Amino acid sequence: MGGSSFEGVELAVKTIAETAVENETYFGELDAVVGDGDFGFSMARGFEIVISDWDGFDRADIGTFLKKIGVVITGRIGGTSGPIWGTAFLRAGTASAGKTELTSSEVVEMLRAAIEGIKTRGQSDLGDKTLLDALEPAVDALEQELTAGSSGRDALAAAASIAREKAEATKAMIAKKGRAAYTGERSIGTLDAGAVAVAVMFERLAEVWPEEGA
Amino acid sequence: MGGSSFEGVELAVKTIAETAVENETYFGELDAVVGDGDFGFSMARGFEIVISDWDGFDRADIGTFLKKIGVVITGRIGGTSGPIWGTAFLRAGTASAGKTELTSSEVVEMLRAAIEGIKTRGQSDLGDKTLLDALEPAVDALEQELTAGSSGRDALAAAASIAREKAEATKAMIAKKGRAAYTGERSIGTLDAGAVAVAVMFERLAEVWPEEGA
Amino acid sequence: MKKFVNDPKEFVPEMLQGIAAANPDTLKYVPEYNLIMRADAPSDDKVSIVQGSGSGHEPAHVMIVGRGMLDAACPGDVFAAPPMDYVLETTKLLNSAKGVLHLINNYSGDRMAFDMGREMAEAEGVTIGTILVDDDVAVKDSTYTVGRRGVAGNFFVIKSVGAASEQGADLDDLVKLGERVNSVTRTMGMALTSCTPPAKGSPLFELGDDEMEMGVGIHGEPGRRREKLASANEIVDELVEATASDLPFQKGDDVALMINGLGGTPISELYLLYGRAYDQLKGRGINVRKSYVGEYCTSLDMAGCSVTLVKLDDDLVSLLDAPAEVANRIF
Amino acid sequence: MKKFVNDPKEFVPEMLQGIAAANPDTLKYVPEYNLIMRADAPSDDKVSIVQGSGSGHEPAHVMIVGRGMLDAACPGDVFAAPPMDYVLETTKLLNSAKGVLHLINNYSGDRMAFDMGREMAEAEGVTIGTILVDDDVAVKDSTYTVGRRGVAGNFFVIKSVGAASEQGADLDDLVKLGERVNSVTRTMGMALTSCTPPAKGSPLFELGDDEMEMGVGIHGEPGRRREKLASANEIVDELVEATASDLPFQKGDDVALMINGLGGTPISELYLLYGRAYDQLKGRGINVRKSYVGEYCTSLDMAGCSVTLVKLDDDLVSLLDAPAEVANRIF
Ligand SMILES: Nc1ncnc2c1ncn2[C@@H]1O[C@H](COP(=O)(O)OP(=O)(O)O)[C@@H](O)[C@H]1O
Ligand SMILES: Nc1ncnc2c1ncn2[C@@H]1O[C@H](COP(=O)(O)OP(=O)(O)O)[C@@H](O)[C@H]1O
Ligand SMILES: [Mg+2]
Ligand SMILES: [Mg+2]
Ligand SMILES: [Mg+2]
Ligand SMILES: [Mg+2]
Repeated sequence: MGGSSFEGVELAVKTIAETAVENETYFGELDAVVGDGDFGFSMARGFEIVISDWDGFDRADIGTFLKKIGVVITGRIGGTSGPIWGTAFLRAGTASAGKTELTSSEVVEMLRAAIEGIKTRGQSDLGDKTLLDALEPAVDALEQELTAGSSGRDALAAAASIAREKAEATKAMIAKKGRAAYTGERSIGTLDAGAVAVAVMFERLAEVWPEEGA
Repeated sequence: MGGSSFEGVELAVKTIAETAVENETYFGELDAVVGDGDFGFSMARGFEIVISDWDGFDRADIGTFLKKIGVVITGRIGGTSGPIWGTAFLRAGTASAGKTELTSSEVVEMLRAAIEGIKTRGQSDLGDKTLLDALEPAVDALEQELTAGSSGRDALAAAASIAREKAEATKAMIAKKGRAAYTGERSIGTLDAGAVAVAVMFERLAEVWPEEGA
Repeated sequence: MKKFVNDPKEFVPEMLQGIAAANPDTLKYVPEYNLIMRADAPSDDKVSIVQGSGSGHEPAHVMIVGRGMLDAACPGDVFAAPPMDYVLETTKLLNSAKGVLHLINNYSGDRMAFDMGREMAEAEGVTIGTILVDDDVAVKDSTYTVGRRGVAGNFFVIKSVGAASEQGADLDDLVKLGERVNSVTRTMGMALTSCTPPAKGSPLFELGDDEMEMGVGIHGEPGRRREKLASANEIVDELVEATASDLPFQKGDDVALMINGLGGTPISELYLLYGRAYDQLKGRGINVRKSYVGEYCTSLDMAGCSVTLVKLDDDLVSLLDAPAEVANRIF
Repeated sequence: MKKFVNDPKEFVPEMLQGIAAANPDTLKYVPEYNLIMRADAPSDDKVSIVQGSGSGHEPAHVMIVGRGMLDAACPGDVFAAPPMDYVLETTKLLNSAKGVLHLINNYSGDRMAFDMGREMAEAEGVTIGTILVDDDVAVKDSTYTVGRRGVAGNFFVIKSVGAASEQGADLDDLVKLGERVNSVTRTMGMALTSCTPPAKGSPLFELGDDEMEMGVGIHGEPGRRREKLASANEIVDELVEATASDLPFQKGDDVALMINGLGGTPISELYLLYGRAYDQLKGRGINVRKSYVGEYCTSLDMAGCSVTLVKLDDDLVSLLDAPAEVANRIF
């Protein structure tokens, strides 16, 4: 079954953080094409704190833990990414308040809450050429797999390949949100940095997720 | 005999002016290596006026004519070249005051006066890596040839080859005057722009000077 | 990278330390929030005016904190709006009985950070007013829901509300004033070169020797379109046409004309551009009453410029003429 | 060439037209002599202060003409001292019963033009005083008979004699004052890039991506030596050491510290440099009493900086604090 223990949540967060830090330059280059190049730098500055302060976060329950992560992000990450990713973690924390482990449907609910948070904060939706265009389809895939009874690892693998596919698909889109939107038609032909970041993170998660679930 | 009629003086001035204008870029490049690159621009801006106002200059006598040229130069050419070349023409004008043609010895006296003017104005002398290092040897050669009875054309040819040789020799010198002096040892290995200009001018004069004298 | 940098991560803090060191009597630096604030702020007799924005636009905004201008600026990293916490903590630190005014250049990141910061500060009892600056005509408003960008024109909003706040104006009046000034301000910019963020170490985009980018913003993002490099006059004429025809500015209007340098263009060239812009406006019967030539809102080391026009009335002129004192100074 | 230019021959005149257009009430432009002068000059109650120099150093000197600074500036073409006639005619136009003060940066061309101009103006009955500025420590005085160059430090000479002349000081006193200020002023500059004169259209010298030029002047001429590109701190430390050890400046001295940009370096980087220079001086027990950060004397679009130190006393501080009004302004 594809639920998640507290360790599983920690593994997910740590993996996201490490991916952000290790890909600072790559994510920055992606944002530079039609954006302003700060995406990688912003994410790395915030998530490197998540890693350095790792042991100190209050782990009373999953919700508290995720909110603490959200606070670090809104405390250090600027640009659009701070509010976007910060809100995502805060909403996920609210959705998982009081819990010390999550069923597979609770995992999905939590991710849906994060997505809703991003949409409200960003006044954005599918089709705007943002990370949402990779994140939401990936979560849809995750849900399908989990309800079909796949293991967490298999579900993540499926989500990852969808995320990658959709991230690639942002190439054909015209940006309607974010810095890239200013270039209008000229944004066509370039990948959305946030969407690619989401894909890379899901791929890393699928790799590190233990066979026997976490 | 290698004296000079008024026409000869006019030919000489016109040739100098045309050379300055036609070599604006080249002279500028030479000055750019260890200087500030304005030599060509400065000379061209002044001598193009000499050409455009050509017919209007007072030709009461050679001295008056040369002083008028000097006034145009000090009126428009800046940098070091304005005072240097302006003084040269003014002193040459004083030396030829009242004359309507010049004997070969008067030609040499006039040129010596110009050289003295440059040295006083520039507080400079042979060996400072300036136009003097080409000009004075060239005038020495001119004098020798003329006293030996050579034609003006032959004398100019001799002066031109010496000027060229000495201009090339400035490469080995260290600049003690002018902008180039600030680079000290680093000025070694580069031609002095003013010296090269003098060489080019003598070469042009030797070409245009009529066989039968002018 | 031909820049003066140590560790790129320290670029912004080291710059802020320099500003503080150069203005010990008038400014205070709070490292935790990239915060440069007036040493004498907040005062309960005066609305506190706060600006965020990313770094890389200097002198905007950290070098225009001072009497008659901003009370505080809490920039984010280079080209990144400040984290929400910076906005929240700055707002709380600057809290005044007359309230706090948030000046926001219209970008998603800035708006989100200030929205979140405002919500939380208000929850803690701070009264907050907000002005959005969006003077950039290069962005076709209709097409993109993010709306127009706030660029060099923000100077005029800051200067006017800064002066009015010194005269004791209330928060609501300042918001109205700022919105009014923003509504009569138009800017269009262009780039001769890209710019190099310290952390990236290479230009954000490539521009050929014979190319220029028209309609750029102030974050090194590409502009409206790329064109063949043109003469100074051709460039000015296009920028003046774009700004003047947008409001539109009309025959007989009094205006402020700003030629803003984007960071790498020397002031000699900016004055050359000013001369042409002035003639063009004169030709249209538009009367330049106040002039601003120099760097006001830059994009790091980008060579380029922007033209800003502001429709003036006597009230606005007196606010622009009012005394002000900032780190960005000659003497 | 990534510059705003029309016909390169018109670069200087078009810039001067822009300055005049932006300051119609305070400045007058006389095209024949590239002359920018105070609209209210000359006055028989005040010594007229005149500066020449080449163009390409803006805001020096055409943009610092005004009350409390220069009465007139008659620059030559880019990097070329003015023709003698400009000096002569400007001096005659500015003639005052109290005399005319010539401020000359120490270069052969400038000295010759002013020598000739002075001779002829004096012959026409003008009383003239002369101050030579030579603050550049990069030039080893002994080795080269041309002596040290006048660079960014000239700002302090201009500001102090400008203020004193407004207070009615006589020509002789101004000459003494200017010489005194020059004698306690030291500058050293360096370049990260070359610069491009409009008429040349390409850089004056080539500098590799990993190279820098230490000890440059302000005319794009190469400097003392070429080095591997270093960190901002290493660069500042060398410039501070070179200037501080030259006078020398000692523990307990009060100084003015100027970080001058050479044209292509954004002010964000200049403040970063300031912070380091301030710390270095503090470490030496030298007390920075006044700060100047920005572009004061540039070399076209060169990326680079210079550090200037001035030993202060109370008299000098009050002259530096005195009001002044020039085209180079923020508001
Ligand atoms: N309004 C929005 N809603 C959701 N995601 C957004 C929005 N705007 C931008 N993004 C995402 O953020 C990424 C850029 O982040 P960042 O570089 O921090 O923003 P910026 O520099 O434009 O402020 C984009 O690639 C996109 O995926
Ligand atoms: N003191 C001097 N006396 C004579 N000639 C000089 C002197 N200084 C420079 N020159 C000549 O002038 C040339 C440079 O002229 P120019 O570029 O106008 O001077 P700058 O730009 O240094 O003011 C040099 O190549 C040299 O031949
Ligand atoms: Mg970005
Ligand atoms: Mg030269
Ligand atoms: Mg950004
Ligand atoms: Mg010169």
